[in-house]
Amino acid sequence: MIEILAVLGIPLAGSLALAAVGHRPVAASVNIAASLGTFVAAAVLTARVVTDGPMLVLDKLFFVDPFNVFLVALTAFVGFTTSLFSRPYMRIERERGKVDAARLRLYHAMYQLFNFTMLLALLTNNMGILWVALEAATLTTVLLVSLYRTPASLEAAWKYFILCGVGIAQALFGTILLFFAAEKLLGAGGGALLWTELDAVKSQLEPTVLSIAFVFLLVGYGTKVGLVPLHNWLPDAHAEGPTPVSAVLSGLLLNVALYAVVRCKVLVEGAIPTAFAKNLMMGFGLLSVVVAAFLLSRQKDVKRLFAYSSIEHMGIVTFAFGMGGAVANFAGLLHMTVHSLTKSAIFFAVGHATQKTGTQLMDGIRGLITTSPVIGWGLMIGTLAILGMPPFGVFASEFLILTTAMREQPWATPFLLVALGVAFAAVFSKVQPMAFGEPVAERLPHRPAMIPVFVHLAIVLMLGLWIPPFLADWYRQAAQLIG
Amino acid sequence: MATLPLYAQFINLLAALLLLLSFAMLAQRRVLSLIDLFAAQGLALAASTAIVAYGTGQHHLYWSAGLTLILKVFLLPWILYRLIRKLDVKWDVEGLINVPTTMLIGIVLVVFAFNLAAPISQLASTVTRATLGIAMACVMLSFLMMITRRKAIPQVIGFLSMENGLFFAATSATYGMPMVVELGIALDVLVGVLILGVFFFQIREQFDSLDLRHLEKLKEGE
Amino acid sequence: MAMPPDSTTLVLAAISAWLLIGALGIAALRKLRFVSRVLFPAGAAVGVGLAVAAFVAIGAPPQVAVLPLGLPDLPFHVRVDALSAYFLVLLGAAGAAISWFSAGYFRSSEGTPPGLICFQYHVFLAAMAFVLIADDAYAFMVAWEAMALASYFLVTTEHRIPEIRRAGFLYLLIAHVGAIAILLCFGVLQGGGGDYTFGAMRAVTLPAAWASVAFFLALFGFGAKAGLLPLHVWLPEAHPAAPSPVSALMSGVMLKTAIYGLLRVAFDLLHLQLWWWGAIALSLGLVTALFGVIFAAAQTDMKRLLAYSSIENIGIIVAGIGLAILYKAYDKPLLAAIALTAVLYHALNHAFFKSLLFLATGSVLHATKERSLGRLGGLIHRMPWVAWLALVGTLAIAGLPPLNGFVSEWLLLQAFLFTPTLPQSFVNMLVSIAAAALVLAAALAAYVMVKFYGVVFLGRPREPSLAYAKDAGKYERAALAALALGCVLLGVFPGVVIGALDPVNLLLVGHSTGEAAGDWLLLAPFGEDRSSYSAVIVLVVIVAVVLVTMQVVHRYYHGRVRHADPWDCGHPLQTPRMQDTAEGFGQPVRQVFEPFFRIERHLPSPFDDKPRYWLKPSDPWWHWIYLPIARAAEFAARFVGLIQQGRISVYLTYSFVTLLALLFFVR
Amino acid sequence: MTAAALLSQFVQLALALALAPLLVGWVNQCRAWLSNRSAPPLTLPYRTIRKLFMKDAVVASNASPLFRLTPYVVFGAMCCAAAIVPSLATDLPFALAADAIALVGLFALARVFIALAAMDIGTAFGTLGARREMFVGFLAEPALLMVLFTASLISGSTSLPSIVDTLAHRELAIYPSLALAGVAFTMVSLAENARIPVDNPATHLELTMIHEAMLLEYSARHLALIEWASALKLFNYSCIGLALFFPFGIAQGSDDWLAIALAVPVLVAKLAAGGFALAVIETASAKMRIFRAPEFLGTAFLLAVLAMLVRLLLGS
Repeated sequence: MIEILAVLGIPLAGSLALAAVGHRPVAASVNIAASLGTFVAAAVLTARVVTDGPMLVLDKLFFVDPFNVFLVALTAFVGFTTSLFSRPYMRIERERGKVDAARLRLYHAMYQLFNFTMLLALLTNNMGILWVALEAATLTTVLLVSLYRTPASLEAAWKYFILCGVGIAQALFGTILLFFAAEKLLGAGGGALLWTELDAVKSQLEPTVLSIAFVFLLVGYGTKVGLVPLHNWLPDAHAEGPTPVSAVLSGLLLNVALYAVVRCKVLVEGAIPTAFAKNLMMGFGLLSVVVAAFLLSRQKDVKRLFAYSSIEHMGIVTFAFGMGGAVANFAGLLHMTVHSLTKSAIFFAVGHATQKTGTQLMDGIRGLITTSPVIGWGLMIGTLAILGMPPFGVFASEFLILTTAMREQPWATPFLLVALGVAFAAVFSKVQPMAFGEPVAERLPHRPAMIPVFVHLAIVLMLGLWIPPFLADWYRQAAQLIG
Repeated sequence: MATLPLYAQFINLLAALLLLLSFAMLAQRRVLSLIDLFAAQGLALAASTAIVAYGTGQHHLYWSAGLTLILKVFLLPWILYRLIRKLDVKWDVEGLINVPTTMLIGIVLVVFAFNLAAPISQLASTVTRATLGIAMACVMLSFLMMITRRKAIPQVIGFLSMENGLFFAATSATYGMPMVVELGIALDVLVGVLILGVFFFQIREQFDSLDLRHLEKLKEGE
Repeated sequence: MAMPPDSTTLVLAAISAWLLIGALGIAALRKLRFVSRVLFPAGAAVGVGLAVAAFVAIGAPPQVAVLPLGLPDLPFHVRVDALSAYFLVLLGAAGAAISWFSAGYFRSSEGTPPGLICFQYHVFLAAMAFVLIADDAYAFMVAWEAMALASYFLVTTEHRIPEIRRAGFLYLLIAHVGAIAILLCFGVLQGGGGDYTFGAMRAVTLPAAWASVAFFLALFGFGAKAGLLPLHVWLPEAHPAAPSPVSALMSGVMLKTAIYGLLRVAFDLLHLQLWWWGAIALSLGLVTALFGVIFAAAQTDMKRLLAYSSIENIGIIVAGIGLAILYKAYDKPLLAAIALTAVLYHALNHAFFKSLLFLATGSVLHATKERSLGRLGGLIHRMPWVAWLALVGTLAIAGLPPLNGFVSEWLLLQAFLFTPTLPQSFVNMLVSIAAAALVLAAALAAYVMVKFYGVVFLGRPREPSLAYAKDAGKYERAALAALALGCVLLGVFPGVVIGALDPVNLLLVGHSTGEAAGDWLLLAPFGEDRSSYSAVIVLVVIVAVVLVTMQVVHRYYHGRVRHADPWDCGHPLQTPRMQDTAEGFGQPVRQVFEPFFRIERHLPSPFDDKPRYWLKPSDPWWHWIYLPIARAAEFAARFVGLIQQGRISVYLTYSFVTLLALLFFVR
Repeated sequence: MTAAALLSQFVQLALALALAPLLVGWVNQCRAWLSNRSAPPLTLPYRTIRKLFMKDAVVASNASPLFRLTPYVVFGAMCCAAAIVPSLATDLPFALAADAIALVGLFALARVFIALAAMDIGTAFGTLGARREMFVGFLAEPALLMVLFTASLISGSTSLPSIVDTLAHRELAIYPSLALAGVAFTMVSLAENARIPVDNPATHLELTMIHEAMLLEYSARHLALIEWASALKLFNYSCIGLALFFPFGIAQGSDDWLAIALAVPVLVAKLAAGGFALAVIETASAKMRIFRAPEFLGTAFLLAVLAMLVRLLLGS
């Protein structure tokens, strides 16, 4: 109870405070402090849930079960490490004149607010609030993406806003349909949008309505997840915003949107006896993986490259959740975790690399390992990890997903094989010369923040070799919940 | 149908009006008229919400109706008007597809939406269930409008009109969502429009125009 | 009396020791002396220990252990049985020699700091060892890919050179695609039980169709690592790019892990073998062998030549595996055991002589800074140690008695020949023709190795700078000598080796090669009256005749020698450039096998100021498979790229159409 | 392994060493007759060898020890082969050391050494010879093995004594496979022994020579050993051919002295006939261009494979 309030309150308060005081040198530290506070609160909340089991508080408004608490902890953690990274990064940006004090004020306030909306989306029990929070997350990130006010960033932000706005409007329609179906059973009072209540009666929900509702919800939230063909905003937004924002977009927002999809899927699965929802998710997931893999090979901008890689990985997770079952769900959850950690680590490294070379174009980035071994190795290892090279955790989840697919959905494996191969070729052929080769670089005015990169990668490495029992239990319970 | 209570008949009437307004917006070429139509749609929405509240005794819907009235009939159109005046936008709104074709596609969409909604409507407990199809049609028509418009402001109006359709679905088909959700949605819409307003200025500052053709630089195809 | 520690513990200890050495390397990143004089020799010692421990374990019953690592429901299972122990011996022995060589080889001028090389090198060793003992799919895959990664970084040591980066990329890409195939293979093998331990896979009875899928996925995946046609293209790129000890390790040992994997899947995890798998593997192996050796003949870079020769040897090994499968499927366990023995033996032999030759090229490379055969020559005078030790390797790889390469080829031919009429006449003929192809490959290998040795070490130096080449240092000499000794011993005492690896046959095909094979003097797997070979007698007779002749000649005639210029055939100008070049030496093979090559040729016209003839044979598989694939991928990417036109209306239309389509579908 | 067996082994080896130059002389003589020349004496090869042993060895100044070691190794390999090929008796102790396949390996060993030695001096002709020799080798070796395989299919053994035992004791039957294999074997032998039409042992014309090109730098005792080894090679090939296709008269067992004694004249007679046949072939055909050699040897290979398939199909 108090933990939930803390988890939500700290970022909200931080946001207001940062907005109120304006940009001071201390703002970045306040940002870090608020993120740290959130993380601590989330950790305490996690500990509480792990020991006491799920909780349902504040007039059933908030609900914490193993599924979302793990995402809360992850979100708070990556939010914290990103704030660590963003301090030197934004300082360098400011010194290079890309942002001014007013923008930094906006940046810090919105950063905290964005964290707040994501945590709210995760913690709420109300499908309506979930929608509201996701829409709010879109709004805050639109402002973050357009922070530089360059033509490209405006274009990206505009597309992001319109596409996600429209997309998420479909999700609202889906939510209304859900409400429409549930209201008959639960009454028009607040209960009909509460996930816990819906979950209890899901088998009695009207299948026709639910299947249509799921289409709207999937198209809606799927836009935010970045499922092909709804993904078009994603690379633009990732590439044009400040790198810390790209990191949280890729690492966190996509996860939260996928969380919403999965929550809906659980209800629909309960209501519809056929494999309708499964097939839909598998189809979208597979399409995303394949299309993203091919698009990867056409990239010239390093951040766009990794944005497409996020689409690919979200496709894999969606596919896994689509398959369902204990192993696939477990793998999907693991993949969400490791993808978010790895991808944000990559963006941290990429951020410093682009600052060091002054360009986001990959042709201009060369020989990082020679000029700046930490950044170069960070990028190299991160890339290998995200490409599913053992012993990193991404491989662990891909292992489970692929072997399960081979058993349950053998038709899908050729696509996965081709897509993973193409993606590997595309990404690695581009990252290799950036890390290796003849160096091109200038000095950075501040020391890069590489600790977050290596902390993330270390965790990912650990997850590939050894998943702590408590985490494993946690995944198992969550996988069970997803069904 | 004869047994339908009077208020329900009114609602159906307003629903038809909403649909008509959606078509009108789809066909409208001038920005200011578009805003007027949007305001009219808001008014119809507020009225229908109030009638539902009256007819079913769902008192929180009065709040919704009031909120709609303030937000969609006064506040948003006012903001848009101000924006247009400040931005000094040209009057005509070019579409990507010509109007008759758009209308034809619109009709097809309406048929599709009705067909889709028909089986669902049968299940509803509310008297105004038939309106679900209209709400869905409104959403789709707004979607179509967003697709066919080349300028930023009409696109945003399309977006808002879609919100109207959704809201109509929420009130008429289900007697309204819980209040806290509705407040949240309203807040989001408002903030969204404000942000978009800021955006218009920035876009115009950068591109000297609100034409979306300038926003086509980020792409993959050659 | 305390029980000796079981073999899993020992192997794990060796792996940990290697990892520890690697970690120390990171700690001493730029301390070259410490790394080369302490860490690499320590790694070699661990290798020796591993080989000894594993040798003991070959005959012992399987040992299993579970490590507290891995996935929650799938901790790392390890198991040392005869098969893994045999390959561990290979790894330990070859690895030890190569480590010892590395102690003298690595210098500060390499592109990567020595400590980092040490780290990558020992992780590579440890990963290979772990591949061999892994007993569940996850542990196997982790080790497998760690091996690929470590070797990738080793290959790209000189990463500033674009060709090396390209080679590294190609290598890792093919390895990764292969790994995915292996992964899917395991997915099939576990048969729906959801248990990924090899133990569970052994217990599963797959229907024939699924078993075939699993086998061919394994053949594809392991074939990609081994360099089976048409997945071999990375091999001639990556091996020359890597520092020589790494090439030796990759070619000598890493390729064998793929063979190990294929054996493990085909014989241990799959419970049935179908004859047509064997036929396909056999054909593929022989095509690979022929192709590899024909291309080796055309090479002008000494390491590329050796790389193609590795392809050839892998082809021979895979052909042997195919043969063993064929026999197993037709329920002829003795023949299967012989074929398998040949496979295992050849794997071991190849580890020795190919490591030896790669290391020798490393010494040559360090002494001359030259890899191109066209600029070498006459090194036997400057580098006698390397040259004479390399001669042993050359004769061994050329398959000449009484060295080791001959023994395994002999055994394989025996297995080919003693086909007591298999039930299908088609297979019968296939086997006969395969035998012919094998002989052709072996004969060509001799051709190639004469070219290699003759051009590098014999004749006159083709460049003046070669006169300053220095012989290898003492570490390098010792390592080369150890490997050469290995080649000789493996060649002279085949019976002992075959006796020692018999438990592997029992494990995989359930039949022993029998008593006759285990005699130290005589090798006669089917009995003396059918075929026999005794390297000892051959060696003794030849040596005796040589010694006696020398004695007689020198005693009864005079031993006077006069030195003079070579005979100039009446043409007074004789330059070293008039010797056959590598291109020239390969010319007959190119001519005979013209259709296999894609040749770019430049013939100078009579009016050229500086007439220069050159030709570039290129691998046709690039043009047949890889470039079309690359082009198709590019086309697909361009096509997919078209969907992203940057227009928001179009994007909205996608969303809208998706929505409508799905709604339509639902309805 | 009894002392008697060892003794008969040495008798066979000694006989081979002694008869080999004679065979060369005989062939040369037959060739001379057939081409209407006056024949050199039969003992010319012995005299040549003796003469060469007497001379001072001239070694190129940049020769490595490998160059000087090679004649001994080649000679040793050929002696080893001569000990193994059953020319007089079948059950010799050394015969076990190598079956047909290993025998081919021994020949290859000699070939590789001589090619390496030819490259050692670094003259254009040496490398040219080495290249051509290896070229002929890789074409001839598979064909030779195929021939041996065909024979081994009949007897179920690759061990030459067993093949001889089986073939010698069969009832008189027509083996079309053996006939084909015989033709192939003859072609291979011609190529392997540097005979017309592949090579010409009598020529030193630079553009066409193969075997002689490799020996240009050898002189005196080294050359003598190599010449002797070449003669032994011809002898060995002849004996293999005889063992495979005319196995009659070879003594069964190694301690039946009477049979061995009887085998000697039979062997000499058979060799004389074989040598004459060789001379006829050589006189009747013309030397081919070097790049016709693949066709020639390819034909041999094809015939050998055909022989094997015929054997598999017809069982005869």
